[in-house]
Amino acid sequence: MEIILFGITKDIVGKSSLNVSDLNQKPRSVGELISSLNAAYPEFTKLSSFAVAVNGEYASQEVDLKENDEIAIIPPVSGG
Amino acid sequence: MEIILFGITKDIVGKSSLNVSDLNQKPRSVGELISSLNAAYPEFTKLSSFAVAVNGEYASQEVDLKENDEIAIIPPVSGG
Amino acid sequence: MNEPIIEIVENIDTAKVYTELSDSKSGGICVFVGTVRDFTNNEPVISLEFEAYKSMAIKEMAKIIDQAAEKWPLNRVVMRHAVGLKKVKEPVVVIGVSSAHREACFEACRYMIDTLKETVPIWKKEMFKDKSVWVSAHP
Amino acid sequence: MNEPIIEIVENIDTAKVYTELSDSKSGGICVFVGTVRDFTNNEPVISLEFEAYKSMAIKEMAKIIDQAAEKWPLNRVVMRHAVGLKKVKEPVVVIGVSSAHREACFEACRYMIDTLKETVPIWKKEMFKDKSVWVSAHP
Repeated sequence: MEIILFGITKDIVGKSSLNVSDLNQKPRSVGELISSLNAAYPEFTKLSSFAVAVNGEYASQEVDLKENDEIAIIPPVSGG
Repeated sequence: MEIILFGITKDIVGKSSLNVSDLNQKPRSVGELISSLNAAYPEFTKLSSFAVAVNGEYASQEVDLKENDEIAIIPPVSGG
Repeated sequence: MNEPIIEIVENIDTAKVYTELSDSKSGGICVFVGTVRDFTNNEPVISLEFEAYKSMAIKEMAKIIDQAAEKWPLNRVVMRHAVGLKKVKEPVVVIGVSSAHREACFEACRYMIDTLKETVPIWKKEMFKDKSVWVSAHP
Repeated sequence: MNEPIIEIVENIDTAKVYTELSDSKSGGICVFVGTVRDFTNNEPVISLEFEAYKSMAIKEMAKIIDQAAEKWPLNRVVMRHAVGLKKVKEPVVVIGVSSAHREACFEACRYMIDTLKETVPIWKKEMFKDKSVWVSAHP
């Protein structure tokens, strides 16, 4: 399970994607993924906010993660 | 004293300018000019409104007319 | 604000307006283009004809820009109106504004086109299949 | 509404947007162009770098256009965002709308740029002389 990183989260982790095996335990939901990231990378807790997208859609914390999902971390957007 | 005509007022009078000698009496003010035009060309009274510009500025009825003024009739504008 | 570009022209080139508005102090550019559409009051329009009292129109356009520049912090302004016969889809007016932030350019651009339609001595005749009408002339 | 043009590109050509928005049913075209300005918070900016989550960004841009088309009667829409390094004065986003009357194109254009800045997964890094900062990343 790959997690795509953008913007400042890519800088924090130091690469453009993360494998769940890099985290302490495999997250079953978006909520668990957020907790795991905050634990593994304390810099994440200092961000204004960050969202998670599952298969290209913003996902709330209850959303379950499945093996083939495309998961992405969305730090505060600043386009335009 | 020439009066420049635009838009529908040009169509009503049938030419693009009017000499005050075409009017019954020489108007001394914008207000008198409006009365003379309404009298000479009853179609003017059917317009939504019309304004008079003296030397390129909208002029109120009290404004006096002088021999070398550039006088123009401004029917309802519709640019843009 | 830089010296504004105010023009009454035979033909409007919409492509060049960005070059004219481009500015290192501006984060936003807002441009309005008025174009000829093919219907008015459910009647097919063939073309529009614009007539201007050119010297006064330029003065009134300058006043509108001055008023907008007092209300909003603007960097560059272009206000260009066409005269003559314009076919469907052709541009008849272009108003463009650049400013540091987008609020100012949107609001100033809207203010300028709204006010232009009220005060600038330019007249539009709608040409239909079998008649032509000076817009707004009669109640 | 015609099929909108939604793109994420390396370089934006502002000159072509009018051709794309030109429409016989439209009397008004409103275009917003976001450009790089030379100062942020009183610090000179050298350039901006934009990164996008392209597939999702396109989907979010389409949602914004759908929302706008529900609120206002629109004829054509262009929404184009740049990625990569952009120097001062370069365009980074273009949003254009054509509609029968000007109210709709102004309001829809404003709504679309405001919402794009809130929801579309695109990130901007400001490059200063001796540092670079991801915008809005930290409180």
